[in-house]
Amino acid sequence: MELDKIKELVEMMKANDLSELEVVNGQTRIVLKRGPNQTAPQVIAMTPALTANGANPALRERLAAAGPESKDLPAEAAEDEKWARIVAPIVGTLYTAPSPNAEPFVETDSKVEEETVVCIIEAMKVMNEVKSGVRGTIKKILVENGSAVEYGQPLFLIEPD
Amino acid sequence: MELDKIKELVEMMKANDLSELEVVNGQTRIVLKRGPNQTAPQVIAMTPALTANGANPALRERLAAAGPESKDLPAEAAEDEKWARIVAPIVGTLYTAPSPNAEPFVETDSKVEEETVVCIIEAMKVMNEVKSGVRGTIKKILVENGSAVEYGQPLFLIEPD
Amino acid sequence: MFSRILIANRGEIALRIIRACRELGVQCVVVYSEADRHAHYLSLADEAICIGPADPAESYLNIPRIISAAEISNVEAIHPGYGFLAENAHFVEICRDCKINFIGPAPESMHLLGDKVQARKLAEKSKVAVVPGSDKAVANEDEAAQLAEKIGYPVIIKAAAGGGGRGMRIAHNEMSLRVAFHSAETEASSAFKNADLYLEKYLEQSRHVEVQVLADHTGNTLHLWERDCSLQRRHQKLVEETPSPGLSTEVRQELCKAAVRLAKAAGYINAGTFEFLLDKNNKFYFSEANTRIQVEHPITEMVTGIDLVQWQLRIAAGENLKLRQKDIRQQGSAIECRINAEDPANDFAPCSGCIDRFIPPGGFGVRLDSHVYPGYRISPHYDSLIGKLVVHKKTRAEAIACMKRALQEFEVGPVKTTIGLCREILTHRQFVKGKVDTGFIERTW
Amino acid sequence: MFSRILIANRGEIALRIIRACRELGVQCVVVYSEADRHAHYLSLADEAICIGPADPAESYLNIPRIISAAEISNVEAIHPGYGFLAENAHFVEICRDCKINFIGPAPESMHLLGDKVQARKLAEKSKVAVVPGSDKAVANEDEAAQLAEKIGYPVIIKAAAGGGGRGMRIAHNEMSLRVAFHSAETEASSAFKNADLYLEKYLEQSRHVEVQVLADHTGNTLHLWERDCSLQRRHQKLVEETPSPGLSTEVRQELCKAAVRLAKAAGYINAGTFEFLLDKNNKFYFSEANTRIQVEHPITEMVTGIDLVQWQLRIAAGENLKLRQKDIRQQGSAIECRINAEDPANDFAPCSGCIDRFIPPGGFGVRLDSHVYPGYRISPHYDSLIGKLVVHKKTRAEAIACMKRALQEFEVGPVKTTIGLCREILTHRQFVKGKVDTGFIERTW
Repeated sequence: MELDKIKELVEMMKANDLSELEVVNGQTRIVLKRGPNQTAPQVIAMTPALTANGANPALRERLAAAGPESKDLPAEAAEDEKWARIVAPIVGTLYTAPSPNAEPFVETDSKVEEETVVCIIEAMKVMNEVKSGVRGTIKKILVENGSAVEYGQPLFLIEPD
Repeated sequence: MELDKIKELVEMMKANDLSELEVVNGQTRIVLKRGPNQTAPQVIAMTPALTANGANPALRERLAAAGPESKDLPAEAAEDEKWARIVAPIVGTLYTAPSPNAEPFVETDSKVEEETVVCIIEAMKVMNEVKSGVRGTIKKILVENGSAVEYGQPLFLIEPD
Repeated sequence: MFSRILIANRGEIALRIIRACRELGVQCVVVYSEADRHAHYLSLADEAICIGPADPAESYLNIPRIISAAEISNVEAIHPGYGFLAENAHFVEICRDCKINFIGPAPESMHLLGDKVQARKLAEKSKVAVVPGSDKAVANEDEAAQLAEKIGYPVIIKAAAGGGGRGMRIAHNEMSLRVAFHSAETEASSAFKNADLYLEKYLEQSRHVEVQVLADHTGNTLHLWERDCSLQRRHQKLVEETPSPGLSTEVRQELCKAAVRLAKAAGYINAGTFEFLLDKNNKFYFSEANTRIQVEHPITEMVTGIDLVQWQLRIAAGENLKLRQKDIRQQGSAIECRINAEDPANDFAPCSGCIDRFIPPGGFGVRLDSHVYPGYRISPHYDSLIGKLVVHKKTRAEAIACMKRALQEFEVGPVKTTIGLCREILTHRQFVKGKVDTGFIERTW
Repeated sequence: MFSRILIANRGEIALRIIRACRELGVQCVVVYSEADRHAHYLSLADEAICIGPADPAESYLNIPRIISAAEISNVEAIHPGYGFLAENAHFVEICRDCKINFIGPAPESMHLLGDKVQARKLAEKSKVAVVPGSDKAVANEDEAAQLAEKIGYPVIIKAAAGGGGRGMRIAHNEMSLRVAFHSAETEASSAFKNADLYLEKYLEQSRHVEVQVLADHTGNTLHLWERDCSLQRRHQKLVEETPSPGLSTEVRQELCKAAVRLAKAAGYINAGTFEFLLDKNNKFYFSEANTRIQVEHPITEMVTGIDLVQWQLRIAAGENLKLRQKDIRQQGSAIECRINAEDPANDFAPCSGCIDRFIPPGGFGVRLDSHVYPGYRISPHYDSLIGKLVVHKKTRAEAIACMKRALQEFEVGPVKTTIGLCREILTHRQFVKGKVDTGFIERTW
């Protein structure tokens, strides 16, 4: 094994942010590991989900799914990654329309301005308007009318202009 | 594997923030690990020492030092690695000579055959002869006359013929 | 009993309340800030709701967010734990307005006991001695100096709304009093939004002894004996024990009865603690009341066998104490060591970061209350308590031996902790003799 | 008291003994095999000596190596733990010859009680009922068949020198008896180097109830009440509790007195256990004696507050029991779950390998005796016990609630464990009602 070859492998690891590399070639075996705390190479958005195996798997799933850094499905992740998110600024009950019989504030493919109200979150009987904050097109609505949302929970995916 | 080559690998690890490196090439195996806080990599000889931080640091040191697969000092490690070891086959009190006033069985640079008695270990009043098992030259005596030895403890380093 | 409650706290006390809920069969919802998102105890609750970012003002101290979380999670009651909103009477009033039970006393008792000046008046009415001092907030520096002259130095300045040692200053002469007055005023004002200060004689070489009380809605008010918390560093408790080695049987009885009188006078309901100072002559003075569960409650649980947090829930749900005073026995001796992620070699600076190594002690006589596990990250936003190590044995000598071996087993790294200091304390001749006072740690280390 | 002892065991019981030594101020030296070289508990001893390779025959069961370790480490006594050499009377005799104290009974009592046929005779002399069966070793298959016909099927075949379920077989008819006889003979011969078998009536739907005894050199022989160990799988205990929910106060008293009579008749000194079967009609029969500390001893410690391992050392060192029988109270209810690294889905095959995740439960009422920590490697050479989870509460219902939540908190991975099965057991209607027998687990799971 030449040193040059190892050097090249190391460069490649760095460039591609690999944390571990193993090469076996006949009698030769090379193992390289990088970074003190990384156990796996970073790909897309890594969700440090709860590793717990405790009382309520349902909660764990919910937590894992609801976290602002999480994704619904790995397959969708790559696509969703392109879009910005509108997240809940407070904890409360979300309404997608100003009143039960009214039209929703926004729908998929709605064009929104930064100041456009996209939903309301009720907390302690106060209706808090949530504004888009971004100019663009709503691509996906992640929550249902009347559902409870927690702080930081993604509500809409938006394609910025 | 030349020392220079190892030095180069170490430098490379440092420069590239590698945490671990293993190269196996035929009979040669090199393992290098770098801790997050260590500036210089440690040469690790296969067996992790006790990581404990408990009651008695002295014992921990003793355990770490006495293990058959451990080394006294990293600097000596590379040199000692070349030599074979004669280890204690039983736990007991070691004598380097057949009687208090006799000459020792072996000394540094003694030539030994496989059947040469190198020391005696007393256990339950029985004197057990320990044979070299290897033909070669005694390079280092690791224990003192009359000391207690545990199973597997390295007693002698020997350069096989 | 409630079917579902919200836990408005974090860390070890959140886990403590989760445990009580599980054993009672009560569902629990725990709120958390973004900094605690990955904490393992969240998975032990029935639900966990993120209420805001790490900053406590935006999460654990934020009343609207906590009430909103309670509303969406459909709970019947809120347990505040200790710290954060636990002694905030305004929060208790809002809970009442929102028809959510608050697991603790009524806001009226909290107001009364939370204000140190009012609490002193209550004590005097209840024939419980108080330390000589001001009967109301001291108006200014000059008034403070005048009063100090009257009662004699040293004196201690305290924030009327304070707790946990914040806003406290000791002065040995007029000059240091004037300096201390200003800094205490600033600290109290920023920490409690109330700059009121009061002043009392500082009792040197006194012990801190407090009495645990439980009271139900029928007025059945019981004490669960005392805790000795003399081992403090900058008014922060470090080692607590029960029974107090500094009390005779007579003084113990008197002290505990005094606490019950105070609780009754305040119309107190639920678990509470009445703190006293015991001077060199075994005379005790009421110091302050804590209208919540306390960090050191486990030692009382160990010697009485009574689960205080379960009783907090029961009383709040309207259940009455089935116990009588004579059923509550103080069996054996219990000690608690607070394990904080602090560096004793660096003036006890809090350590944050990841806990890689965490090997807790176990075996006979050992209880550990900790939310920590290998891989836990200590957030710099909250207090540095990572665990409470408690032992319970038949005698004080056996409890000390047990605590020493448990501390020896306890491995935490790489962050620095108070484990080593606790070992030194447990080994110290003065501690072993039971002859310590509130100044012991600062004089010795 | 001894100043220095040797611990001739490994795993959780070695750690248990280290803890007792630390609290008594006795130095301890622990032996270990190469497989246990990196076990964390070794660092808690004052010294650790490697005595051989992983194979127990070359290490923990090897008398010369252990005696030699005791000699070089200059100890006054050896604690054998349980298993390995703990009930080997020959080892005790060698210790005596070498002038090393053995922490346990004299070899004579061990011989007497270790042989099941002699033990039966002792029981009859002491007016303690024994299960109908053979009075001596059964000579051969035909004799066994004849006897079985007389006492009635089902019958159980046991190795005279056996223990821990090995060499045991149940037969419901003559054919199965003949098959069972052969396999039991082979097993007994290889496991205990003694092929002697005896036979007794198999009591269906019986409970396994045992009595803890402590006796000093003056003949002061006390019981520490009973343990109910009916929850077994293939004669391996899984969940134990005290008090036994199957005993009336009268039967409990009778049973405990019977154990004391047996201990006295055997001249027993130190800690020991007398096992009984309790049939459907609450009649009890002496089954066998265990002349050592038992795995499930912690539940007795919890309800009596008495440290059994410390008393083993004290008695062996010549100290006398200061207790009288009436001082030993059974307070509250304690349960132990054995956490084994076994895969219940794969016929309880032992799992070896590295334990990466280990988050133990804690809090009020919970005790954990475990030598495991994250990174611990389970060796395939030894038993699969990785921890004993014990709870202690005022009532059985509270103890069950506490155990359930503790099991829920307990995270071990990636190896499979009995945690899940224990949770199912604790939740099972029959267990909650206290209506289980030794066949319950096998019938239900």
